Amino acid sequence: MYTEKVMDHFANPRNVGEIENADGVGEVGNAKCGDIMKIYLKIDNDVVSDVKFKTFGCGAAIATSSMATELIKGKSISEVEKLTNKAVVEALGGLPAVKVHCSVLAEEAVKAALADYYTKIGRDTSSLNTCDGCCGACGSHDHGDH
Amino acid sequence: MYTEKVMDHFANPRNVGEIENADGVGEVGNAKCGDIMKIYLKIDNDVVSDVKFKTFGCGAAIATSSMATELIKGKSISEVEKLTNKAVVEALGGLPAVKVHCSVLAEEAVKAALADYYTKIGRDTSSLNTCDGCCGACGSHDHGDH
Amino acid sequence: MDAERLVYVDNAATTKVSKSVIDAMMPYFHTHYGNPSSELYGMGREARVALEKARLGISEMLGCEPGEVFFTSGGTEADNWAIKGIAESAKKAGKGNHIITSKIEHHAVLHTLERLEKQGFEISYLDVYDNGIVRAEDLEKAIKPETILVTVMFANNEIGTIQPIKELAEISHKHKIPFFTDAVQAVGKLDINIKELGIDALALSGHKLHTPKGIGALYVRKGLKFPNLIEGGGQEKGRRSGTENVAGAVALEVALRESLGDKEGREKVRAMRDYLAENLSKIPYSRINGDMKNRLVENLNVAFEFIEGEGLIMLLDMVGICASTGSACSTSSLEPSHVLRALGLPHEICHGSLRISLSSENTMEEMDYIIEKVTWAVGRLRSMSPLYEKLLESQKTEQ
Amino acid sequence: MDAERLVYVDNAATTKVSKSVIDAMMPYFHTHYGNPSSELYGMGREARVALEKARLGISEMLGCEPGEVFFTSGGTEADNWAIKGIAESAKKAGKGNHIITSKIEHHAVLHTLERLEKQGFEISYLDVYDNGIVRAEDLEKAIKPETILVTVMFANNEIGTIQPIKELAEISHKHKIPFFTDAVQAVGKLDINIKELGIDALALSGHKLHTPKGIGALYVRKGLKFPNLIEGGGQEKGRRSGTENVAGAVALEVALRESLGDKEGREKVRAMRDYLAENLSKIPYSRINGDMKNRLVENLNVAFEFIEGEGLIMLLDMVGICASTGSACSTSSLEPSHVLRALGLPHEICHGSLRISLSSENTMEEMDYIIEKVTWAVGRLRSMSPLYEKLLESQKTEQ
Ligand SMILES: Cc1ncc(COP(=O)(O)O)c(C=O)c1O
Ligand SMILES: Cc1ncc(COP(=O)(O)O)c(C=O)c1O
Repeated sequence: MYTEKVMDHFANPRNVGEIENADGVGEVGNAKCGDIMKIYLKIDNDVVSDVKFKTFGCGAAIATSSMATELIKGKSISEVEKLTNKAVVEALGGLPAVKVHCSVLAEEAVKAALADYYTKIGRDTSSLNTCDGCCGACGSHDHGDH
Repeated sequence: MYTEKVMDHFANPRNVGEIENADGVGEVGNAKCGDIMKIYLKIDNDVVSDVKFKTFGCGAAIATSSMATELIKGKSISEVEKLTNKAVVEALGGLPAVKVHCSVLAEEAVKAALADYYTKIGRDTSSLNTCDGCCGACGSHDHGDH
Repeated sequence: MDAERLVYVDNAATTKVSKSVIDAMMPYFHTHYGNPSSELYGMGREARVALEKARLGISEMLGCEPGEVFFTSGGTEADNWAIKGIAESAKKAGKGNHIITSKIEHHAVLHTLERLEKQGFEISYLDVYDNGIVRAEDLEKAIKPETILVTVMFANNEIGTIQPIKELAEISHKHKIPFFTDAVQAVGKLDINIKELGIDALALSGHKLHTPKGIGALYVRKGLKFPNLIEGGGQEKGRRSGTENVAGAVALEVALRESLGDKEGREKVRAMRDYLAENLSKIPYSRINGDMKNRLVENLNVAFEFIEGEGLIMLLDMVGICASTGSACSTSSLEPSHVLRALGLPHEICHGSLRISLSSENTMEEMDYIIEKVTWAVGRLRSMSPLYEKLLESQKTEQ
Repeated sequence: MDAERLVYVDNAATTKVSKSVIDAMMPYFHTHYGNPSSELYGMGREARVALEKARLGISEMLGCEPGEVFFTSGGTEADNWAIKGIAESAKKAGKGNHIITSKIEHHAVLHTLERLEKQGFEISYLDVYDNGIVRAEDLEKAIKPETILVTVMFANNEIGTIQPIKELAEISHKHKIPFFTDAVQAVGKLDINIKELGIDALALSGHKLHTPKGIGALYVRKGLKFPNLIEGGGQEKGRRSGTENVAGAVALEVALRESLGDKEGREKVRAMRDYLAENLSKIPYSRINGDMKNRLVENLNVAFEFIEGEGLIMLLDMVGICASTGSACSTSSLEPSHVLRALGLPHEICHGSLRISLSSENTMEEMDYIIEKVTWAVGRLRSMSPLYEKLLESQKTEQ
């Protein structure tokens, strides 16, 4: 059911951990739904110089978190703003339909961390369109393609 | 489904054939129903000195005919009058429920041959309670136990 | 008696499981025995992969999509599911209550329809004339505004006649009626391309093709929706629940592939069948039942007058030949085969029928043995038959 | 990673077909492969004899009559048939429309009931409290004049809890309501005497007992009549049509006999399970789900807080352990197991559940391996878990 890429990111997740005194921290999902993702960002000169994650969730949740951190590491925050769940899914070589929501959560977690950073430095967060919901459950907005 | 006795009487039927100038001939059943039994009797001094049969019908029809002839051969006609389908079934060690009608037919064929003999010699046939029907189909009288 | 000898020519009833099928199943018994729903670990994934590979192979061979193939426990379940399902969904949708079928369907179809009849459906039975084949124009005439299903078998199990499925499907579709076919006797024996034929649902069974008993499948055209027969864990895309018979599915794929691939075997079977037909026809007062052209090469059905089929089969059994009959006596109903009666044959001829159904494992030498033994058995039964006696007497009088 | 190693502890999902079962089936694949309905020749009779011998053996082991045992394609079909059949016959007879069941039934029962609900039946679900066991007095209270069926499973597939079947059957009978039980997880594992328990219908499945997938049976008390699920050739005394799965029936008898006979194996399994329970409980923030006394000896269900089960199963798979979870993520519904939720457990605990189901083929050494690897996997997932991070932080603050 999972691609080799997913299995690799599950078995050897990149960037697991915490960053002390992170510049931005985002946490989305909730335990009831079975998925929580927490992303820590270190940002230098508008570039993601370091990123870590912690995830409570299924194999796909761990793999999408890992892949999302890989996709944004070293990237400028304007690039990070453009991260989509679709990009995560594609980078993983696909996800089973019932697991696409994990990629949405990963996108949301990154955006939430970025929003936290923006808030801290007093920048407007409206460009981020964030959400901290339990994605499988909220149904309140559409993330396209899933 | 068939007992060994039935198989033996089917594979090696006793008394198959015709008797020329028989004293009594009885034929019951019809081709449509798939069973016809014809019994030939030779009667000397009120004793069945010879008996032959021809049967169109299933394995049980052949076996019951064969057994019926065995049961009456050498018997006095008063004994033959008492032949029942039940006796035939018992002598064969039993018959599948759907095949009991064959034993009824065998009884009827013997009675019909006897009736033919009685008619020839001018004896009353009412004691015989004969029928020449297609037993599975007629449903007009009850032969007990089947 | 030749007790040692065994000549199995009842392959329309069931078949020997072929060695290659056993070999193909075996790993799914003792090595990859996982539950295909347990996809989180290797053993479950292996089972899932095997199941889907089997489905894909079958769909390719039948000319449909893998997502249109649902495994069942056999032909009977597939027949029940399709017919009851389509009827139920028509009822729910407030559509009509009329179903058209043929007079020579298998009991899996006929008894299912009888059940629906009790629930208020009306069934029309298409005639098959004396050759055992439905006429397309009769279907056209039988269709009413209330017709919600046409179900006609692909090939008949007793007389092997092949129905004009493509025409029947076309006529059904012209009237927007789904067309289902019980293809249990046809799949693996005929080249069937479901899409080309335009079939909406099709039932098949493995044990007629050298798999174990207990596996079959239902093809359902994408988009055709009807209620499940069996609810539960949501297997088979939620349409047929129950832990999937992985080994059975694998067996079905292998058996179908072998059967379709063996063109040589088919020609051999045809030659054997024709040889048998020619020689058994030489027995006086015999006749072949069902069309000889539009017919499975595996099948021969001969009727011998003045005798009854059960005795014939029992005598053949005594010499090691396994065959079958449409005689009443072989059933519990005391009525001869509805298929033979549909041909317009009188009861007495139906009673004397013999069905021989070959497989490519049979040999020409066995055909000679069968000819010899059938001739012997028919003769023996006739010598006991009062009907034959009458015939001979009447011939004497005529002379 | 220890790719060579394979430790299968998901025997409640399905089992390896045992060698003796394969050996017992084999002759029915390639030697006595006849159709049991072809009783007119030896090969058919052999199949019939084997089928009826299997039925007799099973009936003796279950404490019922052979005529009360009907073979099916598995547990799901048996569940569907009994429940839909009893409901349909009640409907026809103009009886009530109320059915009582438990909250922890298998989907084969629950989804069948949901289907009936759509057709106007009303379903009451008995609570199982925090130990996973129905209370007889709750059944008494739930019964209404309209109740036409009580269906409560014998033993649960996820947590292994055993229900008070005898009391439930007695209460049902006091009110003249038939009592059906899905005993798929119980048959072969518990000593079940149907007559003593007073059960009216009971479903079982072979592949939980080391037969191939695709064979099961329904016991129906003599005199209890309800419509067929599958119509056709009239097999199984006219109640379940379709060519009988002879090899499957033989397999079922052998497997049941072996399972019931292996008292030693059962004690070994109990010892292994208890050892596992003791040691896995040592992992902090873990808890055992379901009553430990009224429970199948094969089953252990543990929840580990702060982690999610799917990842746990995947990590165990990486080290060759096959087990399962009631986590939402292992299903397509995104809801954790209804069984664990019925115990009153919060979602987050359900998510972290691990089910281990043993067979007598497992070894104590494997238990040590499982303990080691589960401890490792839980630790690893917790080290990635933001929930566990929070816990550790809160503990720091408390100190
Ligand atoms: C309790 C229970 N009922 C029913 C079933 C369904 O049985 P089967 O897989 O044989 O259809 C299962 C297992 O899948 C089960 O555990
Ligand atoms: C034409 C036809 N339909 C249906 C069936 C039933 O198939 P199964 O025995 O797999 O249930 C058979 C054979 O028994 C058949 O010949």
